[in-house]
Amino acid sequence: MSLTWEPKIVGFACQWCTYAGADLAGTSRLQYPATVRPIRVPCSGRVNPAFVLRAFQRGADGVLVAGCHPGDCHYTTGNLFTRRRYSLVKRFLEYLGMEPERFRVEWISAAEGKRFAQVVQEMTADLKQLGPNWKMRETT
Amino acid sequence: MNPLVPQVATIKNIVVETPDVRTFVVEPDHGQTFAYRPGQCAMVSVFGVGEAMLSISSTARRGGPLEFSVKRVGRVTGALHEAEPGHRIGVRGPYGNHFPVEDWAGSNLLFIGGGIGLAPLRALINHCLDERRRYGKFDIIYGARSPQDLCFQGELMENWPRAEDVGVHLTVDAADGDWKGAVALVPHFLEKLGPSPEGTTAITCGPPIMIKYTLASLKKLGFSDHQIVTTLELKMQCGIGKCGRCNIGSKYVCVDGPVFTYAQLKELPQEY
Amino acid sequence: MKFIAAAKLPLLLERLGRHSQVYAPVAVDGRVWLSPWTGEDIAGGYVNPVNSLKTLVYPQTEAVLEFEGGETDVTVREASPPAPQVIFGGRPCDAAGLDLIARVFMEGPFVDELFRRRREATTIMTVACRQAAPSCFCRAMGLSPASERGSDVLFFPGPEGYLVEALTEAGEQILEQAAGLLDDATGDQARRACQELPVPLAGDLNTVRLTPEEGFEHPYWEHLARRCRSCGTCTYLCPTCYCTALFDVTRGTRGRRLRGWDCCQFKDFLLMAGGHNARPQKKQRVRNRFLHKLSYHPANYGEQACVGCGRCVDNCPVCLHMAGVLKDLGEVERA
Amino acid sequence: MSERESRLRSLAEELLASGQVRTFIGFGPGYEPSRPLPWFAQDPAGAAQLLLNPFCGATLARYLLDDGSPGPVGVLARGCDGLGIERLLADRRVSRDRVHVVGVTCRGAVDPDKAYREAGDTPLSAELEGERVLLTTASGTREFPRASCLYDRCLSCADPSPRWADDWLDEPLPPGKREFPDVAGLEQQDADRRYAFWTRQFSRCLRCHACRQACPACHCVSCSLDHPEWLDGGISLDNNFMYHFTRAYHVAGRCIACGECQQACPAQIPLMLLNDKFMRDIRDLFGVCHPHRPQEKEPLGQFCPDDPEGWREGGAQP
Repeated sequence: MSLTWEPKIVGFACQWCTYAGADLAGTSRLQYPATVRPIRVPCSGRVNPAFVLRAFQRGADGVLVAGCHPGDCHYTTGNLFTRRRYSLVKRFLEYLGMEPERFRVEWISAAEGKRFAQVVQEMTADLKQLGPNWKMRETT
Repeated sequence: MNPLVPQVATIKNIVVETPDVRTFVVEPDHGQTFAYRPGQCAMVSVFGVGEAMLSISSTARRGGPLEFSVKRVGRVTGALHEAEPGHRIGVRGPYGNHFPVEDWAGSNLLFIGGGIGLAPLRALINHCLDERRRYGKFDIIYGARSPQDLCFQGELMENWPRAEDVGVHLTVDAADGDWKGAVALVPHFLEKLGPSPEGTTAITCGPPIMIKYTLASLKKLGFSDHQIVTTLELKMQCGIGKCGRCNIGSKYVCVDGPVFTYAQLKELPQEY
Repeated sequence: MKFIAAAKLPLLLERLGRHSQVYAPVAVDGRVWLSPWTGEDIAGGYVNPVNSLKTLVYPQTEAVLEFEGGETDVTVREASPPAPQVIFGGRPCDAAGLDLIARVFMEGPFVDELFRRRREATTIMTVACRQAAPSCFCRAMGLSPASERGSDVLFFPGPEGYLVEALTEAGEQILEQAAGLLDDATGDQARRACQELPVPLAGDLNTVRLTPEEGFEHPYWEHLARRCRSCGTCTYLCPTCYCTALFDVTRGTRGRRLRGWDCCQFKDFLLMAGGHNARPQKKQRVRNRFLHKLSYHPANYGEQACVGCGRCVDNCPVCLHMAGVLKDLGEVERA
Repeated sequence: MSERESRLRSLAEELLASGQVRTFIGFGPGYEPSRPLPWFAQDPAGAAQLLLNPFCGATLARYLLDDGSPGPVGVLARGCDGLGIERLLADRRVSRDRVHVVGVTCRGAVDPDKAYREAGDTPLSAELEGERVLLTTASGTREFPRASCLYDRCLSCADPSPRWADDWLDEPLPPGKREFPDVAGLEQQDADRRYAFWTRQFSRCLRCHACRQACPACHCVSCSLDHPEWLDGGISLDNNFMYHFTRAYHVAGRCIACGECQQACPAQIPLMLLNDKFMRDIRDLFGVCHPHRPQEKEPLGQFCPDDPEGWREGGAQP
């Protein structure tokens, strides 16, 4: 591992809440590491669990799925399905041997720029401790 | 040399034939275009998308670059249709047998094409026109879904009708306002024209369903199994008889075909 | 004829491992696989490894070429040549199977370079059989537990070690590397024991030639195919099945064209972009598999494409296998 | 011939003769007595060959998807077959009026490979008696423990009988409870060891689709695992992780725990350890008592307003 290694985080962000929250973090000039690659999705319910695995496969060191708080979904119930789904997926990934720190699910509203910055900071620190991810990652 | 590795080639020109058919004029970047005969095919790759077996629609003896006339149906053909002149693709071949033109000296030739099936026939027709004296009368029957789906309109409307003793008969499945020609499916149209089997070889190429009924119509008109030549198409991957895919019984379309006489077809299981 | 003591076998493999990748039979979770060998216990007492020799000489996926660049400036490179490898512990049926598909790749108007290169980089050290499973029918296919076809070196297991016989030049070269580990053989009981080992499913199936006229439309195929689940167990385990597909895998501006096993029992095997499928029905696909082995391949190569290894017999979840088909055809019975 | 077997034959004969069904799916004679084959009787003569004995192994529900069977179709159903049929009905792949279910209570099927290993010879017949299996070979009859002779999938079975049937061959037994001791065992290891375990399992995968093709819940007309956008054909550890993650997740909340996937796997990958993990977590997190029995609404097709956030509760540990 080189000294300049920085983790890569793929962050799936719901466009109504978390993506706006990330924007707010930026416009509020909050400092957080440039480790996250946000991918805007219409709803956290859009995030097929295969996307998470694909991210790890293609070299992500951590994956974040983030959306509106339960009850606040733009589509009323999308994130409630997300909650069920990722409750299982999170546990399943760990069951397959992935470290818990590498995958996080968070509710971050459009007003929570600070929360977004904090999650990225925490995750980055955790991943720096762990080092690069090689599990489930393609080799070529 | 690994036969599965294609030559890199450049698309020099693209001719829009119909709304979903384009002709790609292709030249290899290094070395020569391989020698080929009418009816043969080549594997064309779009790197990152994959390969497809395409029939060569140009005529080798005219000396020009390779031409592939391609209908947009799937991933590779879709990617080709997105391509522009200057793009690089892969080409390997030639594959398969060819039309047995040497057996046809003195014979009348009846070409029956449907849709994009005219692509290999175009290579053949131009090949035979260049040695016009060797054969008897030419008749070209060609059908498409609609008038705008007729491929190679320049040749169909201009070059071929003007050639010596060549009849061009066009039909469409569904006409539009300006169409003055026949409206019929190819097999029906063929039966209505009723060409005589006497001293004639019929060569047909088109979608599987058209071939099936055209073969029946030709039989009805009295053509013998040996007078009928057709081409088959099956899913192919390697083109060199190794991938075990395009078999019909013990024959592989990629090496033993794509050209079969009806007599040969009858020896094979009906599974194509 | 030479002899190697059982205790010296790891030394031999270690020595060969200096210049080649060595594969040997290793037990993984209770079943024996031909695996990359790094000093593990060499398994004995198995009838046949789960994976046949085919899997190592004709890998499930391999690169054909690499490409790089964009639409207008792509460059293409052939895949790099394979490293030398030595495979110890395959059985004579599998070695014969490998030779059988080698003819497909090496004969005809085109030579398959990928296969040729890897086969030439491979030395096959086969171990003859001292025991047979109920599913074995090599003798019925014209082979035996001591067949030489396809092997470079043949080992005959005995109580203290193996009789060793080089069958090809490559085999002799490899035994030269074994100097000091081999003794002169003092008898050939081990060889005779293998040669005389009875095999459960008998009959002379090697002469069965099904022609399409005989049975293409026979209701038997419908009857047989009903229970097929259209998975790839039989073809992927079979030492003589060789169907493949080519596909591109791209990352950014670089990519590889891979060749990977495919299976004629999958419903989309012959599906073309336009929607045409020459064998959409299960019956057609099952029939094609058996007729390919019993009729089409013999028409092209003069021999049946089956070596009687018994893997389909042991592994098909619904017992749709070659021994059964041959039995149905009245050509095989339990000895 | 057992009483149940003769009852099965006469019932199937009756159903076929009266035209109530046009095909009857059960088991029939195979190449050896210990391996009966899935059997498709279309006339009374076919029905007369039906078998019902402890060697009847493979599950049958998925054959209802074959359009080759002229319907309506009668089918022999043990507990696993019954849940499979329910699965297909719930997924609207089969319509109720096209199946006639003949229920039978099953106490486990004898694995002919295990029986061969135990008895040291080809088994000719088997009988289940409580915790023992009586195996008969050419050299006589001997007794073996149930656990060493039955298919793995039968040892953890909680559903000896289907939950309903149109006809019964015997008295149904009440369902039991499915427990997940192996899942808990694996969870106790650390992440790296769990990863090493699955790496060893998945690196054997041949991607032959035997698991998918055996599964009554895996019946999509077009499967994402066949589409290169989702999974290319390259056999690599990462792709195999993708394969098994996707397969298991797609049957999460829909798996009927028949274990046929694992039974069919030629590489002996313990697939039920994946399915069971989802089942156990669905039970623990969402309070679904028996996640493997098809219900009105699937666990992942619904939610409760007060569902827990499963990722906050200590990950892999229950």
